[in-house]
Amino acid sequence: MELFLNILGAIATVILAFIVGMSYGGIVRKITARVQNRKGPPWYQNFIDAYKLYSKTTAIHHGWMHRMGPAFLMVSSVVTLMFVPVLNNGGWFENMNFQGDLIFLLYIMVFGSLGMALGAGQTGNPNSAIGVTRGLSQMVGFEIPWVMALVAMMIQYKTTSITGFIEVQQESGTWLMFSSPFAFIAAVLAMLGMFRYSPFDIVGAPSELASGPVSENGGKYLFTMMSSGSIFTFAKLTLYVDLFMGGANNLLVLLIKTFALYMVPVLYGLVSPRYRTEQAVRYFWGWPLFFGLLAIIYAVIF
Amino acid sequence: MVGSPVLLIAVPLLAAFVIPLIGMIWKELVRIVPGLVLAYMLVLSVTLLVEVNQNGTIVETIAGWKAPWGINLVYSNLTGLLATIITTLGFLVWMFSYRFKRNVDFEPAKKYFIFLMMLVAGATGIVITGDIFNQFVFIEITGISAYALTAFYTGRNSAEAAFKYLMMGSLASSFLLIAIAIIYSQLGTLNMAEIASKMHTMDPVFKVIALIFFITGIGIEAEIFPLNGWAPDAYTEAPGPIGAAFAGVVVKAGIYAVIRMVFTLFDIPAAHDFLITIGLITLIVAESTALRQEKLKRMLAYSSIGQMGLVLVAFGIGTHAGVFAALFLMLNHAVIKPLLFFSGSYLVFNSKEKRISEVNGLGKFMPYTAGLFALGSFAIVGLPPFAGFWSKLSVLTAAADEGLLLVIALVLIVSVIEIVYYFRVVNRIFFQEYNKEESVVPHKPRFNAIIAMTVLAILILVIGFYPDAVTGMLHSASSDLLDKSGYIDNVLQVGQSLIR
Amino acid sequence: MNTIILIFIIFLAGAILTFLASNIKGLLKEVLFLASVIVPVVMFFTGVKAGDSFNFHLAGFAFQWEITPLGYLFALIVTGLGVMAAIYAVSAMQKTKNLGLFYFNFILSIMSMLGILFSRDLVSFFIFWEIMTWSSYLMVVYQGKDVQKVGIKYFIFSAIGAYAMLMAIVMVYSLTGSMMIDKMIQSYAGFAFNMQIIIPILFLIGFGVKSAMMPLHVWAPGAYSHSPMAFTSLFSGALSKMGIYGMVIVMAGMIAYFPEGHWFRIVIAWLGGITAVGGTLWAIAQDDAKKLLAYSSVAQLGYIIVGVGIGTPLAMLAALFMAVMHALFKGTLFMAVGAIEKQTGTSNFTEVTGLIRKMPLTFLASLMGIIALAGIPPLGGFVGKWMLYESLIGSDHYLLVIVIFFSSTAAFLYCYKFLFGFFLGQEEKEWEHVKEAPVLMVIPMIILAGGTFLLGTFPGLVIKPISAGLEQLGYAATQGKYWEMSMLFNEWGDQVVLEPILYAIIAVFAFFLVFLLIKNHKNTRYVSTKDISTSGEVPKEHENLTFIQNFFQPFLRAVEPLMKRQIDFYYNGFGKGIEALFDFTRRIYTGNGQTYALYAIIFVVIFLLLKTTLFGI
Amino acid sequence: MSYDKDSHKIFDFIQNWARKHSIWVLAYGTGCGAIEIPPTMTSRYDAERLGVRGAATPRQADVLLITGYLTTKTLKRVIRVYEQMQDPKYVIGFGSCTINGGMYYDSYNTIKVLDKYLPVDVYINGCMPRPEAVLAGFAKLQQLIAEGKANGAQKYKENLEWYRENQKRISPHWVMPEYNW
Amino acid sequence: MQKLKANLIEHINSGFRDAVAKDYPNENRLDFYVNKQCIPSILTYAKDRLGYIHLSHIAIVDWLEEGEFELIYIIWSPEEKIKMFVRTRVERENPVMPNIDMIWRQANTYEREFREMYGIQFQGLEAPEEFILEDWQGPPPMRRDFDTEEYANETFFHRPGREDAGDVREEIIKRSREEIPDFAKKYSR
Repeated sequence: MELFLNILGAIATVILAFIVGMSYGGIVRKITARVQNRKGPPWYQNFIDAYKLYSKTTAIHHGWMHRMGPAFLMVSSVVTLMFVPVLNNGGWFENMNFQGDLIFLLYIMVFGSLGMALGAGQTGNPNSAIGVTRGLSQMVGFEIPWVMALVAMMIQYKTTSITGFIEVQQESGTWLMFSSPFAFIAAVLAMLGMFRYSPFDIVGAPSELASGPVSENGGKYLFTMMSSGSIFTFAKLTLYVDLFMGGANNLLVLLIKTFALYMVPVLYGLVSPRYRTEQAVRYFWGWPLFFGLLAIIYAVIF
Repeated sequence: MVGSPVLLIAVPLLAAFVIPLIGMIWKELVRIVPGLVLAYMLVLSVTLLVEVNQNGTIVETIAGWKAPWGINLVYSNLTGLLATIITTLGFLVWMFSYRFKRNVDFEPAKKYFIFLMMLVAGATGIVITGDIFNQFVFIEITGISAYALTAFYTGRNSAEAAFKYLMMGSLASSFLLIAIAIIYSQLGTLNMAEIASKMHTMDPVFKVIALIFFITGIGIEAEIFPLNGWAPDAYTEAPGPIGAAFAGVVVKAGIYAVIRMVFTLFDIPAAHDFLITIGLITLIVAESTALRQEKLKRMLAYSSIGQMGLVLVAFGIGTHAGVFAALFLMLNHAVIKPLLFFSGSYLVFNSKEKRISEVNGLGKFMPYTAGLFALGSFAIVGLPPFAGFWSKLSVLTAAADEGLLLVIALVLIVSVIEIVYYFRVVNRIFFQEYNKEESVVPHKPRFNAIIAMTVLAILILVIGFYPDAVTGMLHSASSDLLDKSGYIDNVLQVGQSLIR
Repeated sequence: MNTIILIFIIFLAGAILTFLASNIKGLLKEVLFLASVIVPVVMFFTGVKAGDSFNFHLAGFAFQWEITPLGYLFALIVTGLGVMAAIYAVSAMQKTKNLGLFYFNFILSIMSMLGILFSRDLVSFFIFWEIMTWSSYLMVVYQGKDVQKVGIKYFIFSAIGAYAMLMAIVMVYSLTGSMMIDKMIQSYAGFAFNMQIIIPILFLIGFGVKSAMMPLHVWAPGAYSHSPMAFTSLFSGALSKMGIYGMVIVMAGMIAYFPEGHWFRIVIAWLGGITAVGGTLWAIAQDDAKKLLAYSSVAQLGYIIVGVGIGTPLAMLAALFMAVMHALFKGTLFMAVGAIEKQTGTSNFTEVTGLIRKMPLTFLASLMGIIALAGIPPLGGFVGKWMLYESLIGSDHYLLVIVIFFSSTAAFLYCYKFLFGFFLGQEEKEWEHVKEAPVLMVIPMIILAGGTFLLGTFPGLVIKPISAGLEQLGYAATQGKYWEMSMLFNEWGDQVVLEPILYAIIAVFAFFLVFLLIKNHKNTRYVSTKDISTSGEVPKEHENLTFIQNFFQPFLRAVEPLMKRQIDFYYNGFGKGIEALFDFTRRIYTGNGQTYALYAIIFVVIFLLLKTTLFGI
Repeated sequence: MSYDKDSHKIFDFIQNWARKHSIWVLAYGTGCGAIEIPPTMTSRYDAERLGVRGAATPRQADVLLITGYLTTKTLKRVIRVYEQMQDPKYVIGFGSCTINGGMYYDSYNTIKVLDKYLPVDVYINGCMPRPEAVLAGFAKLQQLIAEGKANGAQKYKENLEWYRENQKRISPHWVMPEYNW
Repeated sequence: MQKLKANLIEHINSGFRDAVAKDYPNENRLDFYVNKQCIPSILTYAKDRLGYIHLSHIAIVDWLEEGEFELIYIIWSPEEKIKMFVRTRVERENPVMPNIDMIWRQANTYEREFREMYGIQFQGLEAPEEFILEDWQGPPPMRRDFDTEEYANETFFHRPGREDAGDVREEIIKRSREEIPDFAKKYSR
């Protein structure tokens, strides 16, 4: 019975993440349009797109790995979501919060990319392969400051689990973004790369690579990828909120916090042109790395 | 008792003179008789060694003259061991060189075996004699036969090499003679035991001068740097089996002479350090030179010199363990190096230049010989589980006991160099493409040669897998060497008893 | 008769018999070969347990062979991988020349590895070490193409390492008067300070060479890629672990004297870290699968060295677990490369592409191997990585953990390159005829890959013997503190529960796979890889659209400063310098008789002049 | 797919509504008309508010926008692209060149009537049509989709033989790849 | 410059007697009329000896009335700053020309285009068959006697209604009631 309830809770979490992620996507499109002095699509445009993609036929495939790619991606998103505490007190959304820690999370987040990359590889489209190489290279770039921030916090608070960090914040009463500011800066700078908005949208650059890894995927494949992306966005934002902004006690607070955080890469992206791959990689090894080092030094000293 | 040690010298010398005569009866006898003689010597030396092991040192006086005045032969654990090595090798060399190259013809074969007999006789004499002047005579006998054998191929190069050897040899003789004269003038005796017992009375200055002349003189035979200039040429130009004989017989005798001087005759402690130093220099120079050689036999020659350097180092350590290690090294070297020379001489059989680059890909055509060469290489660089490993290990442990870390380090570094040049050759033999234009025409070894090589290979494996087969012998030999007073007593007692 | 000695005798006799039987036609040699590998292994599993020993004397040294828990663990790697590789080899090496030599060396290397693990005295340790070295050397040069340099390089480095070790051994001997490892460890505290430093360093050089630690790794890429793949799986999987074993013995054995955070440990750990980064970066730059895997092995061994160097219980668990995992997945991958090379004739990414539909099983095995290599859950590589990170963070190695993380993230790049280069991408006409590898080659791969899968969820199966081995070395018991059958804990009690993770992953994966397939499974059909959006252009049959040249060029451009110089360059320069020096010494021997005579005279004169200084008289 | 079945009326309605409001355009910029696309998409005319959005590859696209004349050479590519698109898919002919050849009526290497080769759902007249006209065209297409009348793909599938014949007439040596829907 | 030109004419004429020079006194241009067989040798000579290392262009003129094509090779010397026009003629029926793409690699492109568009064969030109026109069935389209409209009518579909299409301006007049300006009338259809 308990297992059944857990599964139900997990499904609810996934649906919540899907809805929130999709809406955020739509709102971002709206905001982008407003920034560009356009009217823009309605906020629910992403749902329409998703439904349309779902209703399209997928008459072809390039082999089994191609078909499994989106499923891999979905595994990564959903499992990540399962391990991120959505609300502080757990409640319905306490999925597998206590069964894995940050390092596990770092690795399961890669799972999807790899599966996706394999799927993209089997299509045989050179653009996909180029996109994948860019994505992997960029990942090597932004993971470094991101891990540095995490390591700094781990050694500062002597825990590696996310719930542990939430407890730390609840006990001390301050958000970690104030008590370990450099780690927060490094993590946010890494986030720019993680969300792949401009200037780091080198993976799926539409006019350069014909949308890169997804170029051979339409219909249901693309639908799965899109929803997985939404879920993943939500999961990552929630993770950031849990780590740095004290988590959230109810859904409204969570939405406000995640949205505020989400605006950082979006707005930064709106005013930036695209980097080349090596520039993107080197960007992360510049200031973000410096802040990461500062964070570690800060953590060691205090 | 099968015979006396005298026979070890007398029989081959006699045979050397008889060979031309019996050649008139049946030409093949020229090749068979030396074999019989050597076989007899082998049996005799082994029997004597067994007996010595049981009953103690045999001291034989010649013509009934008492010890200090007459010539005597000492067949102890040490000398017996060396004599056995020498006779064994002599026998194997004979077996290998039966109808080898020029030996097919009667005339060359006659000369070849005469000088081989003399070489073995001389070397045995050096080892078992107890008289310093007698030793000088045997050194001369060995030398002369060696010059002749070097020039055996009658080419321009052989003649040149032989002449160099001759020149150095005569230099050695004169130095030796000077040393002997000094000692005789100071102590009035030529018997080694007598000299040893009286050495402390000698004027230190003369003592040192005599030692220096001795070491220089014998050092030329024992291939000490920088007196070994003749060696590479002689090894290269002499026939392959003779190279083996040089490495296994002549040099061993020379080394024996050196250590007998240092350990028994002279009581100069600094001489041990001197041996270590000179041995290390020899080792390093020879091995590093070997790395840059282009000819196979020359490389083997330098390697041989290097090994002798290592032997001197081990002797220089001076402890029981050191002497044991040195003797072990000598034994292994006497087993392995002939194998390398034997197989090597078949690898470059048809080549004029005998370059290393000419052996490319021969492993395909003569797998057995090449395999044995590889085995020899593995063994001599000291890879377990082959013979060379144990001796190298015992050298290192002996040095470590004395805390000679620098020596260990240098020896090991040099071992790396050794590996480099041996493995270059092995690689070429097995893993390089055979190139018709550059490589040698392969030549299958004769049956007798295969047997000779196989015997050596089996020895290597036996020592490698079960070193205890020889260590007992070596231990008793090394205690024999270190037992100076025992030596003096043994020899002089015989004299005393005769006086009575 | 003692089972231990019997195992060795069977190995030795089997090797010789197989060698002799190699020229006989028929399956005799294969049967003999398999028998002489499998029979002793079976005997090992049935007749031997930890604690058995065998003692004898030889050449004045006492020999002691004993099966310790740690040795038993490594012996599991060796025997398991050895049997798999042997089965694979029978099929893979068919129709090659000189098979006897291959089988001979194969058996000998397994034997010598077991010997190393059983030895409790330094002499037999060294003997087996050297046998292992030369038998693997013969394997490296076995294929005979362009091996001169590679083989010599391998052997020179091995010799340097071995002789460094030998020097340490004789130093230990001179200090303790005994060759026993236990004695050495016990009396280590009593050594003089300089000995305390020198001996471990010398040992470390010896073990570092075998485990391809920077800067002693330069032999590895060539040697791994030139030996037959059937052996390389063993070479990289098991043989290089001997270095790790040695390090564990020396480092962990002297645990009491090297406390955590001792500078010596830190140096080793950093060397491991540098090895990991360098190996990874160079692996990314390779175009040949064997070279790629070789550099990857270097990198992976770097992680293990880091773990051993840190030396906390969790780090040791991580290192040893990774050692097991590395044997499994690297064995799989090298076997896969061997299978591909056998089927297509090349192992170069730029030539072979699109094999996924031709060799699906090989792909499956490689996929699992790669996922394990990359350390992605739910496969076993993750467990090792997780423990390593946690131990590094828990023991305050902040920068090192960043370095390791960088290396293992960058590892995704070459992981993807491996899979993409061989299996994905365009399916070319040139490789249309390619078929799946023979059954005997596929089965070992699948079994090994399955091992990674099993251990990913139930790591306790392997951690249990590891833990036993560590307890023997003086560590406290770790079960319940750091691990359970399917759970892991770090220093602060945070946990990863592996079983539900696996189920969650499987459930989500299955759900979405079904979702993707169910609606119009029948309407969906396969189209070839020529049917892609290429701006409407239809690629011709012979046209190759695969993107594989300069695969990671932008990334390599970004890390260019790190890769400017290869260490090879310095070694080559050093070697050239040495040779020039030796050429100079060679000139001492002028070949001129007068010179030699002059030398003799000078020799005499010098000694006569210096006799007082030299002889003190 | 179920959009052409008579049952599921409400389902159809929702589906068509979604399709109508989410039009992903693959602009095949062959001719001069390509220059009219950027203003249509960007701030001035902002087609995205109607759900019209660019797609990068044929696999993702709903609408193939052919912006101008087609030479015999580009026609092949266009056909290929069209066949790679996934159902449901629509074609918009853009500019007079696609209708009757326009100013290239006598050119030896441009086709004159697009709908002989591909099933065109909507033509947008003009040389060039201004963005307003383009938007009107999209609006028309949306109307057709909502009514379920934009069934060019269906027509193409049913009359494949005829289309193939026409296509072969101008490029007889072209080995046409199989059409996989 | 005149001196240079004179020098050039002298050089060319010494090697190629039948080359007729034509000078344009105030321009940096010099024309030579030569036989088509001379083309490779004269170009090689100009390139190797005289420093005319740059092939600017190859032009072609279709002299339909005279039944000949005229090919003009324009080469340029960066040192002397003089353009040399080497002109030659070839008959329209079965035109065959010597190939010069071994002298200048870029000539290959011109020659392929001429082959496709004018039907001139170049001896020994190694290039794939198709250059610009894929699946071309008609005569070479750039020849002046090729009737493009007729070809288009034969090959392509035409939408009915084009034949009686009126002048669009009349429609404009009808709608906006404006007069057509005089200057525009002569462009009537």
